[in-house]
Amino acid sequence: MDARQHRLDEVRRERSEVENHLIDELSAGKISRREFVRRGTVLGLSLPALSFIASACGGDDDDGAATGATETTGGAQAGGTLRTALISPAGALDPLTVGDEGGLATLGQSGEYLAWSDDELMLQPRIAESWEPNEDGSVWTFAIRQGVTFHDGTPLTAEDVVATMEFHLGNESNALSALGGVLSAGNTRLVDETTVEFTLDAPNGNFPYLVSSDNYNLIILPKTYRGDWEKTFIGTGPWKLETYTPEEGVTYVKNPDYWDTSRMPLADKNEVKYYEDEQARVIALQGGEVDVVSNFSVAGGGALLDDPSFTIIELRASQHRKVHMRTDMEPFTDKRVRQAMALAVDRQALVDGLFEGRADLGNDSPFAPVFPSTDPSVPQREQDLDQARQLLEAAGMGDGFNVKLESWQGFEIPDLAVLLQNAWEEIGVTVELQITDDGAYYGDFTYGSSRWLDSPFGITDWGHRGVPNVFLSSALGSKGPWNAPHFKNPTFDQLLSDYVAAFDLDAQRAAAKQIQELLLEETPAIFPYFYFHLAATKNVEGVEPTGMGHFDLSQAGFTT
Amino acid sequence: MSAVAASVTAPPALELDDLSVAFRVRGRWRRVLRGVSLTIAPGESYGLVGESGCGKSTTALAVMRYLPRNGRVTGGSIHVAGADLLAMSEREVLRYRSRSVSMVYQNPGAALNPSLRVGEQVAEAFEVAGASRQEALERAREMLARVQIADAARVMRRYPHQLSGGMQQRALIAMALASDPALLVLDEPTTGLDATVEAEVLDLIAGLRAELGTSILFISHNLAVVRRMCERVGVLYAGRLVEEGRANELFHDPRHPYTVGLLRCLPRGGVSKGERPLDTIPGLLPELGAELPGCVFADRCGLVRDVCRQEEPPLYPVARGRTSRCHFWQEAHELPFTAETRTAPSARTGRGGPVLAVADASKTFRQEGQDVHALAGVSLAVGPGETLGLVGESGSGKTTLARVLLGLTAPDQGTIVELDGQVLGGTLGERGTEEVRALQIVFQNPDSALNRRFSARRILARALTKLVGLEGRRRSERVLELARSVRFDERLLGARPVQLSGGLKQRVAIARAFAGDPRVVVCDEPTSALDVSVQAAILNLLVELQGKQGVSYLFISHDLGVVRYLADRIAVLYLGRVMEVGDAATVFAAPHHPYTEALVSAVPAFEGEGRPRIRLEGEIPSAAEPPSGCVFHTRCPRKLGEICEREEPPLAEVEPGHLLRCHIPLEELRLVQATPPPNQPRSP
Amino acid sequence: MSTVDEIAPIVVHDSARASRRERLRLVLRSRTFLVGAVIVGFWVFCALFGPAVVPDDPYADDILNRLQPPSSEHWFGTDRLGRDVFSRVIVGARDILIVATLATVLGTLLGTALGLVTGYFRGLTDEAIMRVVDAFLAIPIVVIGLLALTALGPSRVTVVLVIGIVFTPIIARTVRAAVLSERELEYVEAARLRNEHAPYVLFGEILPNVLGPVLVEFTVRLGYAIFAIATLSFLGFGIQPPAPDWGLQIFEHYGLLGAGDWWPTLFPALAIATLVVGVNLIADGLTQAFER
Amino acid sequence: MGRFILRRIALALITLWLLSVIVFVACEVMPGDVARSILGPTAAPETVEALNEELGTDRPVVVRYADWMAGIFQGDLGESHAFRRPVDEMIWPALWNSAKLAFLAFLLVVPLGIVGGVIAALHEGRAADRAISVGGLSAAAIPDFVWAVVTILVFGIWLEILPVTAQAPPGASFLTRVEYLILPALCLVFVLFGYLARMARAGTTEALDSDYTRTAVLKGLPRRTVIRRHVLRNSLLPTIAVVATQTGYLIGGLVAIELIFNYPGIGRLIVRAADQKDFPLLQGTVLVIGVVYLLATLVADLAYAYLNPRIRYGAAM
Repeated sequence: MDARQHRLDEVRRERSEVENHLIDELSAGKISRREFVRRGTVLGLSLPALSFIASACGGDDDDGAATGATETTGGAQAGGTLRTALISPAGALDPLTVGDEGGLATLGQSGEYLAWSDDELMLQPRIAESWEPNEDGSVWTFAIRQGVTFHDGTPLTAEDVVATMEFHLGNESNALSALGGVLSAGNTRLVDETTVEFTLDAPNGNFPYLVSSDNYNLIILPKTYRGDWEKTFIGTGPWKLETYTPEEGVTYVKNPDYWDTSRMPLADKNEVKYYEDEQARVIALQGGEVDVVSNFSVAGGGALLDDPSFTIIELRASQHRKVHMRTDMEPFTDKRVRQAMALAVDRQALVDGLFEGRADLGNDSPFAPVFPSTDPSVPQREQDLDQARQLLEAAGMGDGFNVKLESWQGFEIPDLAVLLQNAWEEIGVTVELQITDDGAYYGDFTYGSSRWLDSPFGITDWGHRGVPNVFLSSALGSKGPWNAPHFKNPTFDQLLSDYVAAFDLDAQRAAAKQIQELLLEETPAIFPYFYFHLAATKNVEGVEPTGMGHFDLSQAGFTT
Repeated sequence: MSAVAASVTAPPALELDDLSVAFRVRGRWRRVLRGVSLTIAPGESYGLVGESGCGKSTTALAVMRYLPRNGRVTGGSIHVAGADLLAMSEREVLRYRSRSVSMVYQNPGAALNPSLRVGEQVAEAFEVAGASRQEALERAREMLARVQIADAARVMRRYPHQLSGGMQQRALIAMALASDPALLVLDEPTTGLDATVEAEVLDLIAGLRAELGTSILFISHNLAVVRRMCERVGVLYAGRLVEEGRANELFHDPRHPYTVGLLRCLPRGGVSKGERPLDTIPGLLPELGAELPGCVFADRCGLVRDVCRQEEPPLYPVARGRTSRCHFWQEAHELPFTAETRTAPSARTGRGGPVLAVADASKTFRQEGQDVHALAGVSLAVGPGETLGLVGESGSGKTTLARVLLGLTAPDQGTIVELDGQVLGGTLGERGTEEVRALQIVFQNPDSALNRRFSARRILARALTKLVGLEGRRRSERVLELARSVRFDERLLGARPVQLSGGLKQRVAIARAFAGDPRVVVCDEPTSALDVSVQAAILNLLVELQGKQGVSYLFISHDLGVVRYLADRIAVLYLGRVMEVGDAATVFAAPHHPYTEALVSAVPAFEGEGRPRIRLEGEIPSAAEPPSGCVFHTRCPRKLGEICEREEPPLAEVEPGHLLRCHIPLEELRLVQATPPPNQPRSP
Repeated sequence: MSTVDEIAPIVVHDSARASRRERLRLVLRSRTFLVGAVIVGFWVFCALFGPAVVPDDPYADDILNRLQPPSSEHWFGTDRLGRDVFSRVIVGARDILIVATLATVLGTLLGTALGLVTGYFRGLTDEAIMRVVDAFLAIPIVVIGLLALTALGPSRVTVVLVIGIVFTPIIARTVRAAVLSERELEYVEAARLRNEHAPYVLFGEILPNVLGPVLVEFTVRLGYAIFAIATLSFLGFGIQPPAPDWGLQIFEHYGLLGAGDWWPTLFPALAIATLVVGVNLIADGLTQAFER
Repeated sequence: MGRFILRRIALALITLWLLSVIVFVACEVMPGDVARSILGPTAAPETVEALNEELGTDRPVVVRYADWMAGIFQGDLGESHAFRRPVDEMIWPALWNSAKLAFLAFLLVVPLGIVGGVIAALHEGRAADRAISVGGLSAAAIPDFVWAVVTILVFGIWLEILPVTAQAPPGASFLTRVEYLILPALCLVFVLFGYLARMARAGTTEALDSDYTRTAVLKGLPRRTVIRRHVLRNSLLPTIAVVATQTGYLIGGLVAIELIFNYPGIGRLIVRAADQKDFPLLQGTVLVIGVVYLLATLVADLAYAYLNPRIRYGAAM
């Protein structure tokens, strides 16, 4: 123990203030070993170091090695062709514009990010070997890995990283949905051959997530890249393009020159098949057309869940539905009405009914239980019809009212809408549903030309994020571009910037608690649940999906 | 091969014994043939006559053992050349059809397979009879030549639609003769063909029969045709054979009231409307399968007595080889006339200017990129109260002329139609109500001429509203008057056309035409869809109406007997041109145009067996490419020579009121037409 | 002439009702028609009285008792939100019958008018309109429906309009063919010969005579309309949840077939199938009656 | 005959032109901002405007139509907005796929339907007729997507004897490819069988009742010969035209089937184009579907004319 303590001290000596604070939290038992590792990766501590510290500190091991069902690759054998059913990309495969699961999962096969946000929301270094913030987290320095080559044989350098970032920042990339207000064009600096420095617009404690696979557009491209990604699928990843047939699928072969020999693909080939429809993907796995189905829903994949011959990979995630109520429009200007609406919802029934329990309860804020910064001590909102009716009474709406709920035909949204409709009927609120297609609902994604952002009452699907920043700033901040509830609350904005700037988990949690409580009180939106990410395989092990929708097949192989 | 010699030993070609056939209609079996017995000797030609619905075709189909699915023989037997047809197995029936019996039908166009070449179809008949393919083709060609198809080899390569109706019927006859049948059944073989073509087909059949000695069962509604073609005749009424005998005797001295009535209905022997009205047979054929305890004809018989309604008359032997199924066959010829002698007019009321005149009427249709000259410079006039008959083969332009006059078809530039001297617009849209109501028409087919959705009352009322502007009570009264004037029972005014018989329908159509007090009524074959007894009644009605109202008729008919009866003057059309105009008697009697001569001679007649037949070569030429010179020269049996090909003769007034379009002078025509034409024919 | 000749001894049934009765008798004697009428009659009954007679509220969810197989309590089982499938299927008849009927009526009215005009006038108008009709026919109905619903947004009115308009040229063709043969009949010329205006000739004279084909075409199209509406709602266009629409129910549940939950898919599918078969049997019966 | 062909082709061209106008106008009605849908939600309004200008979506309709047509004549259908690839490059493979499926379906259903219809006609009113007519009618009444679901369930999942998608793995042998297409083709057989059988039955019944069949029977020909030479020859001709009208449904109308079987045919492509508001792709696809339909009916008409002597050899001599 002494020797350990000694070595721990040595480690501490080399660490920054921030990092040492994290080590203190761990040793004090304030955070779990898992949370420690997770935070540590953000701050750039290497995994060996982290595991050493963790064992040295003897942090509690409650959910210790619970690194998911996919970790062991013992049964997986080398060779063969893996076939994966993936939802068809919504448009051209272009790192700039991809914004859907089919597209991003395809990007992630041949492309690589600075870091990989894994199934535990931990960052694994990839193109970046390590990273480090300055004191206040306003400048981050990334060390770029050497010895990585692109599929065409060109070696990757720090210049490629800078070029990639500037390419996105200068070209209205979809990546800006996360980087907007965080990193501006021209602020990515080449320090030397192996070092890149990012100077942020404001301090940000979670910046590495924003340039990791969570920001799925940011696969590192050669500096010579000028477009036409579809022709080459250029990248540095473990899989190289063999053939691509638009609308049908992609065939990859293993990249023999892959830099990470420990992650050298097991299978020889990797076939991705595109399916328009979830049912088609599920049926494809049932019928033996494919071996892996990425991201499916409980509602659509019942057949897989109930059949023991399929292996289900279940990831807790932050993906959720948000039922927004426009705080600036009748009938929802009165927060008591909004609270009443939220109180009418039986969340446990939704989780059990819609997800067969494969979801976390939502507590009307974007702080999903999966985020370490979420404060679990904030009391869960439960269904309370009496209180809901009283609140309506108090708000002068005792006789109920009529309102139209808008959304689109996707996932379990129509089901949710129907269940909510029936629930609100209980408190006298008559809801008419208008379920359109996604194009009609999202419109132009801008205020004034999008039902999503303009309707008084709507359900929106939110995908997984490694950190809740976007859920908070873009979607609830008073200047946010996607603030569907039109929620304008100065206190919230202040708490939000506190939260974003906070480095240490304590501070983040403190801010989170306040935000959670504020949102419960104001209820600009109902967050009924955060549902798990599901994938299924048959006779295949070692598939590693992420909540974002990526799936890493490098260590996947057939079991028989 | 002598038919007479064969008959001594051979069994009859056909022997029907007490044959009864019933059809299942709406769930009930209804008797169609009621114990028909008849015998056709080998080589004999036997005619079966009667109005539509009396069971003629059913007899033919029973003989072919080809009753429709809902029909069956309920009693009696059929023997063909001694073989019991009803006892045959399916296999034997095939052999029977291919070897012993053949049939030729009405409507040859439909009876040929449209997608097989004619030669193959004819050859097939030889093949079934046992010839090899090659042999069959060869014999088919021979047979086609035998039915007087000039270029048999070429015709064999043709498809049916490329042949004219006459050629199609010849091909079918060739096919029927392939098996050298013991019995040839001919079911209305010439109905629907032009008179000239009909005459040729009949000639052909007669010739072949003489040559081959085939026995024939000849079925026709046309008494004159049967008279001409058959040795013996049976008269069928309501599924009963009511009279039978040798043709000339039976037609000369009928011994059944029905036969008597039928013969009296026919306008014949050059009789015209001025002399006497035609006789008719009142009433209608009994409903299909009706229970008839007594005489089947009792309900319509002028001689009916109580016994007729109670007791079915047996076949009384009238004379040697003659029978009649009438209790009072001795009195048959005393059947009272239904029509009284006409007191009335017929004489043309007043001379004066023509009511309707047309000058230089032309009509060109555009068809498949070709100009078809349906009418070429026709000038005619109809006087007040006059009937102008319009005759000519199909394709001669009769109907087009009528439509141009009525304004239904817009004529070419230069055509002038005048009503009472006033020039009329070319189309209906350019004519005033007065002018429209002055010219009306009675169509050939009352089924399609009356809107089947409307009651007779509504049809007449609408005409009165639109043409006369009548409404309400006055209109109702006028409807009743109209109905009475056409002898249409007013109790039937509520009925729709489908509930009325053909004659009644035509009465409604006539009443409609007269609703607006027209000056001229076009009658376009108004009786050709009707049975003879009904035809007579309608013709009588037309005459009566004309007498009362002084209306003029433009009467179109292919039946020269009818035209002769009704028309005061006659115009003969050929290829859209008037060939001859004159008083009816003048036109019908020589000297006349060679074309008229041919038409007149083509009509089978009851009397005067000896009249020579004038044959016309080929078919009427296409109006798209009319022959040069006189358009008739290609078929003219009296063609002069080169001048006929070069120069179109004018329509010249050769004697007062008689116009002819021919290079041959009248006197010469008078001379030659007293003798048979020179180029006459390959004798069959 | 003393005798009123050839007055029918047959009792000329003294009114026009007789022929109608005759046709009706023919139709009713057709077993095809009767079976079809019973099936369609059943669904019409459901459409009219369904909400009053069903055992459960077709909208009430019971999420914790979802996907119960058929039992005495839920004859057709429950769907994925725990709703009673039997009640939903019964009540679902109303929407599809109303929408399909309205769409077909619209198409029939427009198509008949168009067919009458084109068939009667022939010539350039006819040629031009028939070319447009041809062009429309070149695009499958589902594709047109899909385009229109994407463009105009899903609503029942849109569905009625789209299907009605797509049917218009098809029905126009049939009517036109009937009119083409009808206008050759002389009663049309008889009408012209009393100075009737074209509209009267078309609608007063010809229309009553083509009503038979129109009626047959209407029934046939009704079958197709049901088919098309079900397809569109299956594709997620046209009808809003929680409507108990049959196509929507199939869409919502067919993915569960693999898990053995067949009842929420099978029963609406059977409902569609029986209704369309029923309508087609009626059409067959009518065709036979009118062709006779 | 020559005139007939010329006239028929001229009519088809006019129809085609009208089709292009309809398609173009229909797509113009679709809402949505082209550039916005390409650039995504975060693009600045100026950028969107600039792209609209670049794409020419802000020009007058007539000008754009003329441009589009000019392009088509040069074989250029434009570029897909969503996929940023030439539209024709996307359409041809999809069309080829659809054609394969349609061909297989035809191969199965045409003989079956005709044989079924003829058998029904020969046994008119009897059990075989009832079974074929009512069975075919019922099968056709069940929407194709229901058939898809049922066949997948039965053959793909319960019996596990046929693949459940229609898309064979790359490099699969011909037989394997066919195997993959069997289930969707089977669905089409169910849907089309009744229709074809009905047509064949009607044609055969009519031919059986015709005068020329009576002529043939009364010639003494055996029933088999009568049917083969006289009945079928005439009854099956109209069925050709009927078959052609179904190509429209098979090429482009199989939206639901192609989705369920995940088959990259033209029906699926059209849904994608509509979803993405991809005008050039949408216009191109619909136009191509229309052209295919018109071509099919044209070919059928010409074949019909060729096989029908009435048209092949003009009018009577």
